[in-house]
Amino acid sequence: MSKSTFSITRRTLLQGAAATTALVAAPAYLRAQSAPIKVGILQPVTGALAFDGQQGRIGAELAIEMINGAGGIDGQMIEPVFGDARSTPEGGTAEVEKMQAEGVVAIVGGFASPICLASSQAASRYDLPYLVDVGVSDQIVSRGLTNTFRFGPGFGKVTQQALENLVKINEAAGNPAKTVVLVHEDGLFGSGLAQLLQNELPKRGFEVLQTLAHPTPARDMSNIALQIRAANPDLVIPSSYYGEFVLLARTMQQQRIQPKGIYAVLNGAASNFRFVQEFPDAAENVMDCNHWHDPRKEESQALLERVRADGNVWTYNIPLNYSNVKLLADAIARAGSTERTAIRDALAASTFEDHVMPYGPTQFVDGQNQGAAPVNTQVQGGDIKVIFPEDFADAEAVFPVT
Amino acid sequence: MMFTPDIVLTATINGLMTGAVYALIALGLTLVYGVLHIINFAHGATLTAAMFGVLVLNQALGIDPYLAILVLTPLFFALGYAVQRLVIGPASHGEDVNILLVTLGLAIIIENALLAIFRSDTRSVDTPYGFSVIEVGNLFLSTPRVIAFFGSIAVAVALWLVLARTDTGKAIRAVAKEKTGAALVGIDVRHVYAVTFGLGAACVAIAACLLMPTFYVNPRVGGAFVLVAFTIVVLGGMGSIAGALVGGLFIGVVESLSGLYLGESLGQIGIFLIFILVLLFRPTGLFGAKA
Amino acid sequence: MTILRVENVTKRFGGLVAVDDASLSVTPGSITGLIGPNGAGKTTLFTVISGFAAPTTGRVLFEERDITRVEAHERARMGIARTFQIVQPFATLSVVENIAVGAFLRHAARADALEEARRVAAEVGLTPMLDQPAKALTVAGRKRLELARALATGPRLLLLDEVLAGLNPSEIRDMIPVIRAIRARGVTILIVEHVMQAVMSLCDDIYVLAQGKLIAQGPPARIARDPHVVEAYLGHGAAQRLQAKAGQIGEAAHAERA
Amino acid sequence: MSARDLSTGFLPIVLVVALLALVPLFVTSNTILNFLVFTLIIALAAQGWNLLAGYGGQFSFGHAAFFGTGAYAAAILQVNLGVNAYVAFLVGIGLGALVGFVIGYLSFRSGLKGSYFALVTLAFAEVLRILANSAGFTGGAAGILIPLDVSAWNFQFESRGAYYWVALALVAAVLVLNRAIERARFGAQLVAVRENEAAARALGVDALSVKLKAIALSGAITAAAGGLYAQYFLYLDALIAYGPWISIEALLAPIVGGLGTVFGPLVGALALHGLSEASKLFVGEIPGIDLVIFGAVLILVVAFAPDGVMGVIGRVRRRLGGVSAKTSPASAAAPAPAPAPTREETPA
Repeated sequence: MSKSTFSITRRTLLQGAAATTALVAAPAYLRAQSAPIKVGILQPVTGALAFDGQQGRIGAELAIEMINGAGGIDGQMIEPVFGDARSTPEGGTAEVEKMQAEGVVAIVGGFASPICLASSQAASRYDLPYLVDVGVSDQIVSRGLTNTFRFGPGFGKVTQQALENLVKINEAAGNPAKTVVLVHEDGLFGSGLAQLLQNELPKRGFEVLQTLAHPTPARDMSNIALQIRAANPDLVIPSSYYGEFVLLARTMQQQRIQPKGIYAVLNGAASNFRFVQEFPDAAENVMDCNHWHDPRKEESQALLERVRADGNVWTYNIPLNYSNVKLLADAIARAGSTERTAIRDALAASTFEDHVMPYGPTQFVDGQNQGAAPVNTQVQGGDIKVIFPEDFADAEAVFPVT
Repeated sequence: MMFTPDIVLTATINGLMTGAVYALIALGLTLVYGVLHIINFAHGATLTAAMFGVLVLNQALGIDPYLAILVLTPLFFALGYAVQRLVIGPASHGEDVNILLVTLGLAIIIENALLAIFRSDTRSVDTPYGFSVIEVGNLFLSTPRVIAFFGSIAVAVALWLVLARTDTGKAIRAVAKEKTGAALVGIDVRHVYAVTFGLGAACVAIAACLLMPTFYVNPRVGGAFVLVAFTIVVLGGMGSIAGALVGGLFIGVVESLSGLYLGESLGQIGIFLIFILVLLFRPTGLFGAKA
Repeated sequence: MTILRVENVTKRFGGLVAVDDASLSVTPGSITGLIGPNGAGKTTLFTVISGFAAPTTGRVLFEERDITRVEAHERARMGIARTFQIVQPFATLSVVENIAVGAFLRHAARADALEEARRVAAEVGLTPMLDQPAKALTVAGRKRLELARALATGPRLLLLDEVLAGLNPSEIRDMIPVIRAIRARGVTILIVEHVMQAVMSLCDDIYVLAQGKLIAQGPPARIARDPHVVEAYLGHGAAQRLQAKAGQIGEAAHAERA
Repeated sequence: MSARDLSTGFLPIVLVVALLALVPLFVTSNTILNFLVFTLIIALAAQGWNLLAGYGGQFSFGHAAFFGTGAYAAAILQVNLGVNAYVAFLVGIGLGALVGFVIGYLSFRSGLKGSYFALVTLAFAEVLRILANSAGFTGGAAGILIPLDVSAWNFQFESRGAYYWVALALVAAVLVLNRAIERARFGAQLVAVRENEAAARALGVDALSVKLKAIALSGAITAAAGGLYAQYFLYLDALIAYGPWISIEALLAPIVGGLGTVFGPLVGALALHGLSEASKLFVGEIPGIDLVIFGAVLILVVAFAPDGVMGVIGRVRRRLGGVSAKTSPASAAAPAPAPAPTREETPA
């Protein structure tokens, strides 16, 4: 084992001593209190995923600010150790090594699945707890790595939920939608989702008229819009990143393509306020099944306002990372120690409720939080509202639109 | 898969409109290639920079993207001129490998400087005409894209006239043909190189202004256009202005139709296959001049 | 017996006929010249013989084998070496390494190839420059290097493309014995040349090409007198000077060979 | 041993490799070891590129085609077909050579060189990337994950040091191979083709076959780097395997280190990655600034050390009198940068 692990163990022992014999060990106790707890905040802040990385970092920073402002974890401050994964798996791995050398007690983040896969694996060499913030690939939690936890939902969960919610929303409106066109980017999210929907939608009474894949970045989405217009479906289900969806939505508006609904899944833009602000007409009434904060919680509203006050855009990366850091802090507090295995066990056993996501208390099985699920949002009146499930909804669905 | 003639027609028109902008981006690349015989790796980053230029002018000063042409074209010409004269030229010692490396270095600098300044958000410009359409029969043609189409062709023609008619244009063509000979008859080769680079950058600036009303910008957006611009340059014959224009329109249509029939993702392969086949069987380009 | 025979070779570039139905043959052990005014098609014919271009029609035979479709490097293997009019040294390699590239054709091991290269370098007078970079050589040096590289391939037929062009008279005087010595050890030489006096003094047999057609053939003395050649190429003044000279040198050459 | 053998012999390789092999005994920091392993993988990919471009003068912009093939072969054979990791690795190397041969055969037969060759290789790599992204057996867009199962039998090691030694051994093998090629007929012919193809052909060099051998060998070496990447990171997708990033890494390292020199790729990879880490270290948290510095330094290197780090070393050594200027240019080991690739072709 490396030297740094040894020193952490030693410090933990000192802490234990401080707790039991506080009087005698007062100097040690003071030292323990002043030493901050280092937490690795790993995000791709440069490269192709830089935007998401920056957003994730904002969420983590705000959580740390909040926790430290409230006195830290039992008096110990959290000190973030920022790492830039450079949007590549090897970049993430290198940062994990650095964070390990700096003595972090756990790592939060990764964003993209490839980065999360490589980084959590690198962290597992040191039993370093790794909290995946977004990475939805189901391979992340199926490898038997005991150090890896995912607070948010995985791909299988998201797609299954997207399908179920769609059926329910459609039923509630009296089944107006019968025909569907799927539009998806040809990466991990889009292709997998399209395949699943293609298989499952017909079983639930929908007819899939066409499945249109496009690359990222796409320079032109007019052909996609054209084919949608030709197929004239009741429902368009797009799963794309920001730029492509914006192009598509704008083109659809321009070409006066008005399906009964646009039901996006894990979409880069439909739950992005920048899109809503820049193109309010194109965005209006677009639904999305995605990660989103629980709008009914006061803390999430405060967080949202804080982010806006700082002049930043609100995206789901922020509440996810914010919640992850809080979840970690809770585990460290309950572990009563910064020892890795203790934190890991505390995470595995956690029933943490004090986060801003619509998940309920956490419950980890093989590293996956069972309560995690996406929700349905809809752009309404220039705002993004949660419309489903009802437990978390702050608005009614507008469907069918026409 | 069968499509109605309507769709095929619309897709073809879409392809032509996209292709014209591709052509404009390829113009700068092919011009630089024709004269300096190098592949300018910083071309995509220059496009990105120009698109941010449009964004900043629009958001800070309220300047319309089309009016921004008047600001950005001379600005980017000057920047291109200066960069070639002060950085690429001196740093590369005339070695082509070095020019390649220097332009690669420039691309890295530009892209990441933009990232540092603007962050990596995807941004768009909202214009009053952003959603307006021209109705032709039952086709809706996006007004900004129609403008981009004619604008690009106008620039290509203008560039061709500059090369054919002006003294500078003649000097550029002389250097492109025979550097040493041109130097012997008193042409300042370094000046011509820099002017060529400036023209390339100016083309890209205009392309940025024409693109922005319908597209978005982030620090990496230029990369999406660079590969396709390479393809067009090769297809049209490296260094050929007319080739770039025809090649751009052709690629636009091929991309659009293969996207329609093969799906957008595999449609990309169509472009590269054409690219490979042209290189293998007719490396001087389909529309290019004789060797 | 001929070592090289060109039969009715025609080479067209689009509408332009560069070589029109040319036939020639080269006797083993001879130095044969190919001359003609600029644009006569000499270089094209040379290119066809060396395998760097295929004739439109006609055949090229080496030691009675049809090599018309044989690639250039294969011809080198068979024993035909060529030089280039515009010297083509491997600029970043040293002189000895340049020559060794040729020597590697018949010597697989580096040591053997280098040894052969040094031997050939001595033959053409490059020994003092062995370790210099090729690009540091003078024009005359580069011409010798061109010759040395070709020789190092161990040819039976050596095709020389204007090896004397660009040299000053004293350099030409130095070069002529080198070429003679190569022939003396049994290498047949076909030489395309512009420097008339040298051609007249070196060659046993001369072919004259004008506008793509062979217009004359024969020993130097006869060529210098041939009215077609004088008309098409030499001009009357030059012809007279050459006739006088060819008489002496031709005899000397014959004497030497005997 | 003569002075000349010092610059062209095997001794420097033995010394450098021996020195590098000692690193894990003194460096326990996994941060550094991880950095070195990744850098060695890049160096290996770059060695492949250097063989074709540095020695053979054929500039490829698409070495990702080989890297990705090696990587995917390693992963797919293990995951989908249960093949032993080492066998998969070797098959990947073979496939890399095959892809090299096919691309080479198509392009060289058509007489492509210079920028045309560069662009066609770029296109081949992109085609492979798109295909890998849409095919099923590559895991498509979701990528492919080699199950974590640490054991030497699976080509997975507990310690970063073991990976380091494996990577170093491969790099060392290619160093030796490179040196041997330099001293062999093949090397002389390869350099001759680079310098002047027509002249080489006139001297009996079968230029096509020499170039094909070079690109197949080059593909094999870069595929080995891909296979190693797969074994080290255990995850691949189309962008990692066939993306342009690796094509650029593979060409930057030798050019910065010294084109067509044995040590160029290794030195260049260490210098570039070192620079990248250093610039990351010295600037604050503003994303992108470190890469701006990286780009600027790259330009400065080109401006002030145009023949690469090895060129600078050579010049310093000559100035110090270690090797006389008379003997060193004689070696094929340190030619100046190849003549411009774009210059030879016929302009349109």
